[in-house]
Amino acid sequence: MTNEAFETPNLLLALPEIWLLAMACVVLVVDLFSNDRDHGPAFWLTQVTLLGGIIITVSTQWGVDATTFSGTYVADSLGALLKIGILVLAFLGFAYSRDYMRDRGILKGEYYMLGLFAVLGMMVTVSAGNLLSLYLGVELMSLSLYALVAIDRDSSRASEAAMKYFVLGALASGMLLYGMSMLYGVTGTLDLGEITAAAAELDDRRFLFLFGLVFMMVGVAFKFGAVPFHMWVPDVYHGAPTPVTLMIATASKVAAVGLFLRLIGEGLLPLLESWQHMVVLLAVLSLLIGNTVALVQTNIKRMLAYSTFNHVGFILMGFVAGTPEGYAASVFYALTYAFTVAATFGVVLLLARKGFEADHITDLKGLNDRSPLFAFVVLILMISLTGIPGTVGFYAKWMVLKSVVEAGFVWLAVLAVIGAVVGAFYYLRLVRYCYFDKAEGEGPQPTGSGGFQAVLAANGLLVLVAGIFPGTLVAVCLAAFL
Amino acid sequence: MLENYLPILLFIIVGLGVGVVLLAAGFILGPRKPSEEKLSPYECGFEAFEDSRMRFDVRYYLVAILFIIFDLEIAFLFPWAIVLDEIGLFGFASMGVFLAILLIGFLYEWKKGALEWE
Amino acid sequence: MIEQLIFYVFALVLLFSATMVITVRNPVHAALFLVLAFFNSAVLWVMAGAEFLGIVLVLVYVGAVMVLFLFVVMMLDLNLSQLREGFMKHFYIGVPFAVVMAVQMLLVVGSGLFAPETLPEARMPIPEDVGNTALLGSVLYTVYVYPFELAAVILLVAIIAAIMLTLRRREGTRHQDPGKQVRVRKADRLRVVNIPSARRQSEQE
Amino acid sequence: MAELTEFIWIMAKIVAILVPLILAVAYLTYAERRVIGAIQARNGPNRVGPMGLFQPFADVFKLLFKEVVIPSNANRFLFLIAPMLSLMPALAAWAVMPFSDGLVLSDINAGLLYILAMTSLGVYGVIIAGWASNSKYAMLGAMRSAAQIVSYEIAMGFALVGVLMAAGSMNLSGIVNAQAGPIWNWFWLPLLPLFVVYWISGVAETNRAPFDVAEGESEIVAGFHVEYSGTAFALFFLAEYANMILIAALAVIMFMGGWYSPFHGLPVLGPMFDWVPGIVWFVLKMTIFLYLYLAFRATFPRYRYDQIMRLGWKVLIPVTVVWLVVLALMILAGLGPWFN
Repeated sequence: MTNEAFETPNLLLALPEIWLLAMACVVLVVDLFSNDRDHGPAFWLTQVTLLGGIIITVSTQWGVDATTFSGTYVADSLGALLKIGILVLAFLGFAYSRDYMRDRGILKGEYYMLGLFAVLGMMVTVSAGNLLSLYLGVELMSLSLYALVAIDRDSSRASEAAMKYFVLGALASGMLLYGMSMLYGVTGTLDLGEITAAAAELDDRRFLFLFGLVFMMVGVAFKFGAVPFHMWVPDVYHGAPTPVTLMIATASKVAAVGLFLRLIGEGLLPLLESWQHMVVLLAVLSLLIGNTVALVQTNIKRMLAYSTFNHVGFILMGFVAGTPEGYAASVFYALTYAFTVAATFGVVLLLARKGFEADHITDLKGLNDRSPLFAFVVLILMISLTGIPGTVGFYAKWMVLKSVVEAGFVWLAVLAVIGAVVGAFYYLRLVRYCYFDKAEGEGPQPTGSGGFQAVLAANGLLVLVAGIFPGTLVAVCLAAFL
Repeated sequence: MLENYLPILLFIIVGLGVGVVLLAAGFILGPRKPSEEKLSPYECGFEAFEDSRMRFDVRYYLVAILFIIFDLEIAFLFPWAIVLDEIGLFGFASMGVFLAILLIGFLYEWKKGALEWE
Repeated sequence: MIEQLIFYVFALVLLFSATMVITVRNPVHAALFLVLAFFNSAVLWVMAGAEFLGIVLVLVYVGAVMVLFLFVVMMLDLNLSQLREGFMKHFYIGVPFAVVMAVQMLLVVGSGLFAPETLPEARMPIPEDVGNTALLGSVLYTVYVYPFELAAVILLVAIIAAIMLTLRRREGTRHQDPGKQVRVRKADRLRVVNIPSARRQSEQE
Repeated sequence: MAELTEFIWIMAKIVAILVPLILAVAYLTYAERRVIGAIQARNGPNRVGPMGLFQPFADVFKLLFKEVVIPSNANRFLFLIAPMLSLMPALAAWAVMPFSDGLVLSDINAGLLYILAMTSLGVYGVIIAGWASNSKYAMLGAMRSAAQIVSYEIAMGFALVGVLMAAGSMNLSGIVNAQAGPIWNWFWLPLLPLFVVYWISGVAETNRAPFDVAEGESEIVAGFHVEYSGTAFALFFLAEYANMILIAALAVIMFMGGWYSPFHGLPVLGPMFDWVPGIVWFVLKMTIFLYLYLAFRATFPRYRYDQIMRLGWKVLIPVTVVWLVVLALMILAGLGPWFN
């Protein structure tokens, strides 16, 4: 009666996830038994875990194309690339957040444990080969993030944000699950590869397929924060502690890209013409709403939240073509965008101190006088987010636009370019504050340990370098799909 | 298989029926002489003050949440216990990992003092 | 025939109680209707042959999840009138959506695509002699071991999150530590002091 | 027509289970008072009928003719439904109980799971009764008792998993048959820690002494059913004792070889007792467990609430988990005479 098809899984193929899980448990236990008030052991172990994860992922999964755990796990270059992105972004997030969390009395061991579990969930999502593992990965990520948003439990704003995030997120998960159950009902399998094969030879069951597809698209759009499923984004970005916002704005976006690609981009590629229009609609709405509302924001976190829609619009545009080049453009865009935004949040965290958030845009006034280095970093970040030629943001936008035009959506490309021009206004406003305005009173000083400042500076400069030499990263992204 | 469940369904209905019958008998046979004193909630002879539906220690909720988690764990253990001799060492190891992960959770509860009542 | 009758009875009760969950005024009643709904769907699952899952639905949802629900709903003393106000406000927005969803459902279900003969064959027909608990077990811990372990991780995250968000240690509470009680030795508590007896002193004087 | 006869046949069987069960409840209350009386060197009820044997009936009639008081602020509907919800699972669980070889109403595969699900429903009666009464003592008692029941249910569930592992089946008859043989073949021996844990949590699940803080008449008068009177109270009473008998019966089935004689399969003694029907052994063993219930009540002081929770979470659960691992190793090693 034992299933004859079962082969003992090759655990080595899933080593990154196994490593992360094991180390997350180690962090948990170590933190439980350590008396360090700053949770130093947990912090260092976490960073070692993430760095180790990067090394393991590169060495065991890049260039591989295999499945294990009876097809529920896929080890391939795309997964490896996204995982590396997630791990790096999480590393940055933890590196920037220690002082901030300590000052607010929310530096708990749980921050590291839940953070690691969220990262694990993202990694599971991006290398899922089966609807079950895909869904569980998304849930693991979301659950950890809900709890992280509420980690400052004495703050009513954070609790409210967590509540909104949780309720809407649960709704989205329900949608996703409902759509998946449709697919399962039609095809009788949970394996994504088999679903793709079934989607290729549709007959009269097409109708049911589309029904499931709509629900899944809604669920994925929620996780992306694409308009019109974006209601949670501004409140969560604003209400959550900044380091958690960083995690949601960066790593979880990369994971959402993975979710889309595994489930729809690759899983339902034969249905391209059906979902293409949905994605176009999401992208257009995201571009419109993102740019117009971001213009009037005075809070940096809220501004970044609304401008996120703009970038989500670009990422979605890359999917529209349904070609490897388009997907590579999206992945490139998502990775570079997340990397840039991580540094932006890093600057906000750098300027924050006890009892002061530094998340108002006027807090940046006169930053050049106080710290030329970080004013320069802000300059790089903002022109890159704007997409001025010569920056990495420009290459990302260019790649996406190219794929959209090739797919025949010239009007969409034009709309996106207009959006980018509008975006220039609110991004470059920050640069103006840094360089040309005087601070009112003292103005917040950059505070933070040497390590923090060094990593942040490196992050900013790497954005610059990536803009000057984008070729390698572009090649890597393309290689992940070919 | 289904015909085995019919008696169960009937048994549940009969079980409810016994309750209804007894309760009805009590209403029919027993006297009904309500008075304000008799109907007021018991409070050691005091007049009732404040609503009895008070807020409880959050610990009760915590116990309920932890109960759900462990109940699920038991639900996962049931099929495993039945097929233990068929799934061999691999099945044994997979449950070992499952339990180990949750035991870490249990250790966490313990150390954090979630299991302590004062 | 009887089977169909039972199915329709329970399906109807299920629909009724599900409707009551969202329309009834008292949240405690709503929670109890939800219990009824779960119970009915458990019966339907068992009828569909999912014996193990049906009973686990009762065990986990009715026996555990809804207990927590009731705990919360009973103790929170929700203000009902406030809840009602919001309901009416969103009612008019909700209705069109509900209608659209219902039409969609009807289209899909009515298209005949869900007729049993058009759906794919079940991969594993359920043999009569072994229960489906055993069948589930034979794949859950081997073929689906990866999702299975992920489920454990999700439960672990739930434990951590629940404790982190709710547990507060109050100051000045007393705990009993039996380990400490057992470890106590006579020397820790009792000091034997030699006090010279008063009478002997007086005798000496 | 065939369906109708089958229906009547099933109903007859249900009555054949329920009537002895209710009688057993009646005489359990009588036995309780006599036994505790004897332990405390007094008589107990001895006036109604010979040796007071008709006392239970007198009690029933008294309760029948009492008024069912519904407190003024109570939620009438829930107040009345609570005792039924508490009685229903206590009775319905008996549907799968094998009294002797083949003597079972419904022989489902998932029998043990069904019983666990049914016992987990018992908590509803308690919570709803406590809340619907709108009385502080009832509420306090309900919260305490609910938290206690759910805590011990985990330990109990783990213990049941151990039995499953040993028997390799959830079918209750299958579990008994896996223990066929003399007394040392039964599962109490290899599963001794689980057996003890099961029994302790069984006592706690039924809110019996020494875990009766929920009722704790000297602290919160009677806990969740303080406001109940007449037959409504009788239903709670019935449910509590039916649950006690259920826990005892389960203990016999899972750990004490069910209907098998303790000498089954032995060369000389085995055939000597072959004429005794299985159900007699079953009831005999059950009586021993029921006596334990009564002896506990007469001899142990009541636990404090924090001690109860500590015992459930910090002692019983770790013990069961450790023993599950040991048990798995024993099974993999094929340790005889149980697992070869």
